[in-house]
Amino acid sequence: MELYRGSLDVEAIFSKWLNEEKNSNYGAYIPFVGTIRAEDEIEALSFDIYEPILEQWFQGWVKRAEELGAKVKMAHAIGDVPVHTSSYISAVFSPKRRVALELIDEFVEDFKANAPIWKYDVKDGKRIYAEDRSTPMSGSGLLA
Amino acid sequence: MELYRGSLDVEAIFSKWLNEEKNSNYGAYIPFVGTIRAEDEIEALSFDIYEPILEQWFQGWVKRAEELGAKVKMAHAIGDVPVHTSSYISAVFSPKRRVALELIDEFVEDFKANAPIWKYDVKDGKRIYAEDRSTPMSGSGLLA
Amino acid sequence: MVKVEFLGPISQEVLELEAKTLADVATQLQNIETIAPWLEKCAVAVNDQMVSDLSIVLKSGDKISILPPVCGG
Amino acid sequence: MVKVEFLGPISQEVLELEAKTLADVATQLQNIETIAPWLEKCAVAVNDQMVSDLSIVLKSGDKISILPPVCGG
Repeated sequence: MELYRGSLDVEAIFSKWLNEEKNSNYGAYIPFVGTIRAEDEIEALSFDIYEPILEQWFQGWVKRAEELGAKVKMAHAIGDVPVHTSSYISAVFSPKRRVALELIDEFVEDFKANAPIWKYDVKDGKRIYAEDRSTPMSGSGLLA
Repeated sequence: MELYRGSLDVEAIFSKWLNEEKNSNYGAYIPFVGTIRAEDEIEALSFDIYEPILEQWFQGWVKRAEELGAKVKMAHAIGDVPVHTSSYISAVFSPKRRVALELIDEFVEDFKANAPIWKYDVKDGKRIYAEDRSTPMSGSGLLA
Repeated sequence: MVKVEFLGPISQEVLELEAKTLADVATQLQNIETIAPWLEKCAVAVNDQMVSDLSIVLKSGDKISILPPVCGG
Repeated sequence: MVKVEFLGPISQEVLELEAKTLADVATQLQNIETIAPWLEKCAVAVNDQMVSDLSIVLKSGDKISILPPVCGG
């Protein structure tokens, strides 16, 4: 897992991961590259991350992938990420394509639902919590 | 659609596509990178392609993707591709992740089933048709 | 004393509370006007482990994290 | 005369045949010992369009392609 301040260098991360697994004999490599869309007059999105629990969440997926003979990787931005640049890349490597295609879907969806990351719109330099687009993590409401 | 003689330059193709869509305001970019696995003592795989029908097949997917607000791209190798190098890359760009995740799966699976490409194992410099791993295209048996 | 920290968009400094179980923490947080509305949609971790049981026994120095709705990517 | 070309692993040069419909082509190919076993698993294109109907009427110069099982990627 890799966290970077500001926009991700997509080409560098793609190549780094490709080269890390160059000789691992995987047949399929599927990265998912998330890019900030220009919409609602935002200048950027901004992210807070709680790293200890993100790391645990990620290690759960490392184990899950291992059981399938596969490998997962992930990079995310912290702080402001201007529109048309990238905040998030995840990837699956696997010997066979079916495992890779299914795993990248589940990995990205679970990331959206359960990774401890908070998103803010940046407008006129102000940070506004993206409440309408956020999802309560599983187990929410325990203290209510 | 891009056809290359021999192994694909994965990093160059990934970056080229990324840059082509840099300002298209897509939120998700999912490439699928296929790499030749070392197995069964092969030195390489080798590919024949019938381009006119591959181009038509691909244009069908371009249209399909367009209807979903998405874009597909594809590159494939012709001739010999040594183990641990890449023969095939396809990709989907889309505003939203669900469309991209579903489309890359369908696109890659239909490619496997219906793209007019023939695969050969290369062993001791000899080309052996990979009959056991090949699939009859839809509509097969018409002349039997 | 246990520490309660509020993550992401919740504007609340770390609190120090007396609490024997997570249920004690719940009761106290429900009484804080600015925090109560968040509780319905927040998940909870104790010492960085996600938890789902109010009867968990706490010891002095434990760290409780309150995690509001997320949206990575 | 129509031209029949065999793609990928089928070792057969282009054939020139007299045929009014695709059914005529089928009959003639079924009689070629080295080709007949392929037909069950081959798809067919006429002038680079995939086809699924034996009654298609052919004209002189049409190109018929025989496509054996595929495996790209």
